[in-house]
Amino acid sequence: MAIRVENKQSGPSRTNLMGLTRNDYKGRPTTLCQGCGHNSIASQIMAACYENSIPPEKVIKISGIGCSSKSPAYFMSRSHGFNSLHGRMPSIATGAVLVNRELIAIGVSGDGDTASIGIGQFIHLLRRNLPMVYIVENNGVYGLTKGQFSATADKVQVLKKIGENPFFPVDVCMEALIANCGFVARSFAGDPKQVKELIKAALSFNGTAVLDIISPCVTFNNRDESTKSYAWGKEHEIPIHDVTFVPRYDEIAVDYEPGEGTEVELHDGSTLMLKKLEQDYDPTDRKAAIMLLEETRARQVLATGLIYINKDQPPLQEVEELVDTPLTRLREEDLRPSPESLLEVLESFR
Amino acid sequence: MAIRVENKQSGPSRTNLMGLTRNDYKGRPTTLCQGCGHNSIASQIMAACYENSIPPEKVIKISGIGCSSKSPAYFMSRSHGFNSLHGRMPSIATGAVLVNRELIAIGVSGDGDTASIGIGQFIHLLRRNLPMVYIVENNGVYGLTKGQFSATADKVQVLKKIGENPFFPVDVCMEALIANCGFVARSFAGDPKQVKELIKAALSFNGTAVLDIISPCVTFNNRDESTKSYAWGKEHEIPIHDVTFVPRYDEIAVDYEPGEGTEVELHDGSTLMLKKLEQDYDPTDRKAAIMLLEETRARQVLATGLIYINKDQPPLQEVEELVDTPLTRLREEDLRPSPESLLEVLESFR
Amino acid sequence: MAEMQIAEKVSNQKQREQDPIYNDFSMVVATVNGSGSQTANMAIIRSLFRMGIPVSGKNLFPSNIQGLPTWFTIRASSDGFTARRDTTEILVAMNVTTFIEDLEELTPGGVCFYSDDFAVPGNRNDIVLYPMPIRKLVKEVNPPAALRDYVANMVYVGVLAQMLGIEMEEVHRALETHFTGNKRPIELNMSMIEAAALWAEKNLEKIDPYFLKREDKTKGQILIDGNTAAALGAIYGGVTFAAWYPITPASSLADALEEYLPQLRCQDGGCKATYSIIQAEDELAAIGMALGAGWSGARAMTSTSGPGIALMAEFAGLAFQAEIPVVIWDVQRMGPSTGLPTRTSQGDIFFVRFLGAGDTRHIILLPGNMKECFEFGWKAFDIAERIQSAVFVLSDLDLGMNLWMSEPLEYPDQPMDRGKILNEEDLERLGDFARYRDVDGDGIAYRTLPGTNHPLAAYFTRGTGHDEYAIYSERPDDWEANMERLWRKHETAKAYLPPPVIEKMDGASIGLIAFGSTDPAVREAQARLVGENIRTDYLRLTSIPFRDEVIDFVRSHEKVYVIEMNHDGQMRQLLQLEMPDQAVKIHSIRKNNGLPLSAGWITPALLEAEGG
Amino acid sequence: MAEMQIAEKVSNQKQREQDPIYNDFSMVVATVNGSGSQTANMAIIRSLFRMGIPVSGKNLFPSNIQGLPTWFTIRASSDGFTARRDTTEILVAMNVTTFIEDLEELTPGGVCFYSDDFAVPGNRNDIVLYPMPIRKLVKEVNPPAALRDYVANMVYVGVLAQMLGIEMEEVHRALETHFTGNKRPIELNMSMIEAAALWAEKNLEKIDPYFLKREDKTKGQILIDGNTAAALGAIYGGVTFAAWYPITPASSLADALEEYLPQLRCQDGGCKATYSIIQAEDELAAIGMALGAGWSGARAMTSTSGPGIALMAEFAGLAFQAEIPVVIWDVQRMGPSTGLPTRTSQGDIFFVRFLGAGDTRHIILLPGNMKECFEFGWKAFDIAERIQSAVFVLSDLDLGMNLWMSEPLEYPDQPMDRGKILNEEDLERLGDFARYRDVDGDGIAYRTLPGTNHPLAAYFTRGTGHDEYAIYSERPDDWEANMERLWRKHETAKAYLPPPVIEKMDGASIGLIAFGSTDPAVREAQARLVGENIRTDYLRLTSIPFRDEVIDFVRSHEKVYVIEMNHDGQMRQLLQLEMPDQAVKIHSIRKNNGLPLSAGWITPALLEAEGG
Ligand SMILES: Cc1ncc(C[n+]2csc(CCOP(=O)(O)OP(=O)(O)O)c2C)c(N)n1
Ligand SMILES: Cc1ncc(C[n+]2csc(CCOP(=O)(O)OP(=O)(O)O)c2C)c(N)n1
Ligand code: SF4
Ligand code: SF4
Ligand SMILES: [Mg+2]
Ligand SMILES: [Mg+2]
Repeated sequence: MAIRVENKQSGPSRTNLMGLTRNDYKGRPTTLCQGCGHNSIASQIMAACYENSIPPEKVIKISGIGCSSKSPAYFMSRSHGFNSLHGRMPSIATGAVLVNRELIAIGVSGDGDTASIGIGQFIHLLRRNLPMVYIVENNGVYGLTKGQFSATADKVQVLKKIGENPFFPVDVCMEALIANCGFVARSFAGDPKQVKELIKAALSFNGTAVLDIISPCVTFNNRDESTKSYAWGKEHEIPIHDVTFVPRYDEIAVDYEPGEGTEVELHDGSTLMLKKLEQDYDPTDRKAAIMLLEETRARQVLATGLIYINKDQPPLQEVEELVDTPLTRLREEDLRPSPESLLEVLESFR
Repeated sequence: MAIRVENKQSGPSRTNLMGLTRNDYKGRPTTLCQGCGHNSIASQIMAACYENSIPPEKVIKISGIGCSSKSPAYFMSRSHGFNSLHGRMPSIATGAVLVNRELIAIGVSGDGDTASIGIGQFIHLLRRNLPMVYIVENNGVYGLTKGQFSATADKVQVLKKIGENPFFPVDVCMEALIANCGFVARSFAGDPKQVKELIKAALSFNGTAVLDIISPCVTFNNRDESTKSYAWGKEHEIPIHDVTFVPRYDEIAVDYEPGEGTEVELHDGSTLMLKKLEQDYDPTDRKAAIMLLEETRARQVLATGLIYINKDQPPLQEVEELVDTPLTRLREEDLRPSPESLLEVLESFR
Repeated sequence: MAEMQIAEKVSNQKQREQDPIYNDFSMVVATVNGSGSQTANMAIIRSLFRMGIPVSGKNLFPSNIQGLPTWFTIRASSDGFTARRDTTEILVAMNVTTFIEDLEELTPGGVCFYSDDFAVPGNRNDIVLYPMPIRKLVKEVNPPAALRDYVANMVYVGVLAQMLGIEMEEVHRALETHFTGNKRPIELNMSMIEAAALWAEKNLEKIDPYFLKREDKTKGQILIDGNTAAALGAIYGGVTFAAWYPITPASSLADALEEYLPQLRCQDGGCKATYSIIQAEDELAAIGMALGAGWSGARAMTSTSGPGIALMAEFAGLAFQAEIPVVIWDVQRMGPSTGLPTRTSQGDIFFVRFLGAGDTRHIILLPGNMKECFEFGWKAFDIAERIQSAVFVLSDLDLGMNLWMSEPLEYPDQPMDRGKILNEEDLERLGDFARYRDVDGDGIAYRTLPGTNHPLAAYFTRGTGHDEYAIYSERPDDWEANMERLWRKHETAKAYLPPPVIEKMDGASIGLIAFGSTDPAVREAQARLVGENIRTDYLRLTSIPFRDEVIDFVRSHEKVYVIEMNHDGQMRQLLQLEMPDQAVKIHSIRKNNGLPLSAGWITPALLEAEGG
Repeated sequence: MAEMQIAEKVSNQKQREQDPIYNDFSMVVATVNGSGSQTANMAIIRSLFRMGIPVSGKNLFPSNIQGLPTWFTIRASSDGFTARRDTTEILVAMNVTTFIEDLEELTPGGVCFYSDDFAVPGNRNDIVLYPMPIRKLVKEVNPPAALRDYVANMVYVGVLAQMLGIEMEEVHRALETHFTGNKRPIELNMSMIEAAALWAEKNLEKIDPYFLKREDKTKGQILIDGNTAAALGAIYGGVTFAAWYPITPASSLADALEEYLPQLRCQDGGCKATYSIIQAEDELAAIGMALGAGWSGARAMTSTSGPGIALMAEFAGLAFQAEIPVVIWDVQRMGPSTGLPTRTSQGDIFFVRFLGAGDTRHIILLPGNMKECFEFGWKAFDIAERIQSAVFVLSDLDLGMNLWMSEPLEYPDQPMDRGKILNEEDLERLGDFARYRDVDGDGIAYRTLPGTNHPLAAYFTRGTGHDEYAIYSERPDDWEANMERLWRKHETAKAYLPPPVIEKMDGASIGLIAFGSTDPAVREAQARLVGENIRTDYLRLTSIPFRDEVIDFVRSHEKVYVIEMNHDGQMRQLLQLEMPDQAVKIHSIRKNNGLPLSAGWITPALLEAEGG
């Protein structure tokens, strides 16, 4: 059975449930290189938001610094954006979202931005479980500064100018897993359908959702041997399941037999359907997830899909026990205690 | 059979192979609280260096900021020390050791210093595999700033002033493991013998050796329920093996039958003897190590010992292909190229 | 009796016929930290305060947790001078390791109460010595073993009460306050105090001139520290977000937020928070979070000290350039670098003013007392949101962590100023929105908050160059136009900043300029200088950039002295930069050794400068 | 032919009888970045240089990788003026998106070579237009498909060679240099160039006045960028450690280290490194590593730009306080914040000078040309080790990344100065070692290196207060004494800093002060001002703190103008602070829009200031 969602929303002149067209999700013209993986991911972000009928005005697009981090300018101009500092997007996100719990935060970062300068903020963001979509556009190099190794570069990776990378790569998904992140996915810019479905799922997850997306840098790191190239990805990608997102308001239409897949219900009532492919994989098993990463790294394959999901961890706004109203919308009466209360306090200092 | 090393060096008036007494390894009087775990670890550092006959002048003691980071002042006054900045000891170490490959670096840090502000530098240090001993004196709190939660505080941990910690702890050993660190150990300040043997082994390891030592803060985090308290440690410690270090120049004296333990030969020819206790544990198996940490965390026990060892990774000075002479000892002739060479270079700019 | 002998012996050598001195001394309690003397010291200071005697309490503590020398100074001053005093008239010696040194510092004619197991050196025949049989007295009262050391401190409370004349009832009330009515500890401590007082009455002969007596000079006043006042100010300023990382001497500001927010800002019965306080992983994250929150529309703040400020430099530049409101408290300690974490200084002025690469400049507020810590606590948000920039509040360890007598904190006299924000209706009406356009000619552009439900609302925030629509631009004219507007904006800011506090004196020949925690010392010095026939006008700075009143003050005086606690005379230099034509007449009086300034130092320094 | 028509048509409207102008124009090649025009531009500039014509090359590029407008400016100046010129006489238009705008900027009487598929607007009848049939010519030569776009750039090389008179032999040699003799690309590119030249010869009529002809004014000189010169300087200064993090415009400095170190500093046949270069994970780590290395005894450095400097603030303070030698290159770009990453500025002066909490102060070197980039490259280590402190070298994007003609770099004229280091024998002889004792009275204490094999060698390094033996101390007198020594030391430093470069002019009435990359523009302005009857003396600063020569220069002039590229006149302010009594006569001439300064801007600005 086909998924109806897709059909309903296709066609450029159509509108989504918000009454918006695809055009309403557009950004400014990209200034990235032609063919850059980041552009393809930006397209999928727009598609996911359009198809999920997310009001662009509720979205904030945040990023650090890098080619990847520029891309928020190239999607959804009707959303507030913040291209902040190199490696510091997590802290900006934390403040921005906590004070307005109704915002939907889409963070876009690079591998340099997240795994080199930013690994500390990344880990601490995950510990706090701030609700946001955190996309790492992973190309193994610093694109914007012209092609130096980043911390995710493979140990044997070779760059033209620089030679061979001698250091062990940071595995963004592994870091996320051991920081107890509740939504860990890996994908490939050359697999737009999967990217889109995963972004949709991430948007429905109430907690930090990490997507480590291999996003080739066509200018500095697209040689066939590079594990961050299109060619390598095409050849070595092994999806661990087939991912389909079904929004809350849609009938679930399953195109697999019982036992051939799992359904994960997300916080907002939508469902993620994970159809079994070659092997059985249970994305709710943290240890299995860790082992998957260990093994696929050793075997040098690109396992993609939803690697781990755990919906049972409270997001930060709940830990903080915030009022339901966004803090930014509280009025003076809510925020400034009464004159009498001050007199009482003063009494205690006498 | 008893280990002869121990016997030979006991007695305060004796000297080690360097002709030095235990006194020669002393530091200034401690200003830490009485009973602080850090003091006990400092004693074991002195003992290990004395017993391993390490010339104190070859040692550098480096640290960040915190009670733990102050402790280098309280051991081995004949070694250069550097109490640097909060969370930044790894970078200081990298520069200091690379330019003088003969130095033996002992780094002392706290859990706040390493896992909160310093997690980024920590991970990147490990990726580079700089030869040094990296001790985390882990007490789950910021001691020096009077008892706030650090990033290693347990999720349920309670502190008097602050209440319950809602966040998932950073596991220093797990971070080390997934950063591909070749020497990962965990110990407990209340188990001085094991601490000492592990430090000795770490000193003989040519690469970054991480020791995550639970080191109770008696002033701010020593309530019995705290997993960083003496009481909890005493009750829940489960050594994964019995650790004995045998220096290069000593006969190996095994006090166990074949099959009851493992011997690990270290880079300098000394040997680490790991006697099997309850379960079989193979510290050369990275996956097993990861699983051990996952499981003991879940079971809330304190598994101590050498969790992982891998001697086959080149240390940074080899990756950098440095000359054998410490760079700091090169003379002007070595460092300043000839006038002729400059003329040649200039020609290329014409 | 051994004790009496010593007191007797010394007294024999002294002019015991001195006139009594009432309510005017500086007392130092020398202990080791972590020994629990804080309760005792608080009991004393509170008692004096409630006896109507002006007091201040300053803790000189080491940068460790337990076992090192600590000195708590209580100054009683009938004249209301509460600055640090250079001389110590009364020493309570509880720390054997510093005993000799502490004795040496005692002023001739001074008094020493000491634990009777200390060996008294023979070289001070010009003081009065009172031994205290601490061990013996504690044994008599016999507190639980775990509390023994702690309760031992009450011995000196009792002895002092007896010998100086602290009213026992006030001591009791002080303990009630301290233990918020909790009976058990109150009784235990009181029994120790009473036993000690009784012992002193029986065994010590009063031969020193220092007495306390009830006055009426603290009525209506409060006793508070600056960090608590600042936190309260922020709360009454409607803080919705604070991120911080522990650091001395700023931590207690965040502690106070955590303490008071739940009780003052609970909503609907109190279980849900109208604020969020995050202990960040470091200062980079702390200010980043605050910036994110400020951008999103919160009243956002962070608090730190020198090393933390250093880590905030990059984000501070972003706040300036991207025009994001955020409040940053810098409770200054002694630098450079880690410096002396538990000593005070005013050394971050230059660093904070220019914090950020390029031509970054920051607004600075300079509270000089408890009322201003509170006032600037709320006002800083108004200014930050109005000007859309970072506002730094420079306090220091002395102001922040020590106890100050103060007029009651004043409830905000203005409604919150949220600055120029456009909402859905505004956008609909205007039909266009350019984030960085100077619509009003004051340099301040309008902003929208994320989440504003209008297709025109969004703009793209960045630290890079941009045009009026916030679109990236490398055009030279765009850059220049934006920078000019930013400067215009910071010119506008002056109107929103607190004015300096100016006090003129008839016949004044010179002007004094100071700021922050040195105020009491400056005032006391002024009084002393009058005695030396030097009359001074006094301007206390409360903000940077300098308002016109500051310029006028300098212009209208022939000579101006800038008194400050840093090595370089940083504020003097900033003033000189502002007024090159006045530069030569602006002089520096500066001292920076970790101790709060004293009139005893300022007065001769100024006399010397005037003489030379 | 269509092409001829346009050239003809325009020429009809112009005064084609103009005198020829030899070797004096500014040419802009407008392209998109990532299109490979760099080879073409380098070929042109090298050919001119080798024809003996003074040249400079400045690249105005966007902060992205591919597809945005980029302008490469080549200035040829028989008089040797190589600053940026405000006017463009020759435009090579290869970017259709900026074509109209580029045309507008062309000076009246100017010349435009353009791709013949661009639509020419009708509004410029005052210029000469030469179309280039790029597509057609490329098709004729038929390069491999992958190289097509790249080779297309050679068309303008060929056309320009023909029309301006660039010697074809020099073009060939330039390509040989560029491709280090690699035949295939040389031939391919030459065939394109020759085809284009031939086409131009046949089809274009020369109707503009601009010509090139061989001169003899570049003999012995080199053509280099400042980052390369700096890296070479560091290498000849014996750098043993460098840590860095990529950032525009500093990255190419580290690149040059990586490029030249292996060939210049190989030991015993070349396989082992006498240096270590680490690409750190960020700037905090980069400077931390450099500090660790400097402490350990290395000649250690790092290089970065504004945002990186911000992240280095805490460690910079530590270097000052703990007295650790380290060299930090700040290749300045436009700030505040991320600012304009690919535009030049001199805006970090204040920030760097006061980088660190408390009373931190830093030594700054200010190279003004390629020779000084090299010289300060090695000298910075000598100063850092002698003074035991951080030494910042402030370059900028223009100096660092653009091509400058220069006298050859000069081999160091002094042996390395490793400063005051005690070794084993020294310690044995002295019998005592106090790390922070001022033995010689110059404020500089002796240090030992880790690993020194003597029981007295060790000391404990910290950012906290300490006594002479480096032991932690909170004593007020220890703190003050150490700070006084540090200030004495920084006073001593002046003697080791490069002196300013002073050039006097007979009859000069005013003094100009400038520094860094603005030097050529200032000189050119000086020449122009002579034409306006204003004669000027000129002092070029090369270091901070200011040496006596600077003070004397200011004192001995009635009026001084400080010319700089930042918004606030930061250097002017530093000078005023140094000399309050001279403050009023120090004036500011400043411009900060991302473009290198030009004489065309300075001259009228100064004239106006003088008139007003
Ligand atoms: C503090 C700081 N240091 C350095 C830079 C320079 N810089 C800009 S982007 C970048 C790397 C970006 O790499 P990555 O995050 O992988 O993004 P990509 O360009 O590859 O998408 C660097 C180092 C900066 N902007 N800020
Ligand atoms: C940049 C900076 N921020 C904050 C501090 C204050 N500070 C000193 S020690 C410390 C925490 C130390 O905790 P930990 O590393 O766990 O050491 P412990 O005292 O527990 O041994 C902090 C936050 C500092 N010195 N520098
Ligand atoms: S340089 Fe690489 S990462 Fe950057 S835009 Fe181009 S292809 Fe993408
Ligand atoms: S406060 Fe805690 S960590 Fe610090 S010295 Fe005391 S016991 Fe140790
Ligand atoms: Mg990247
Ligand atoms: Mg700790």
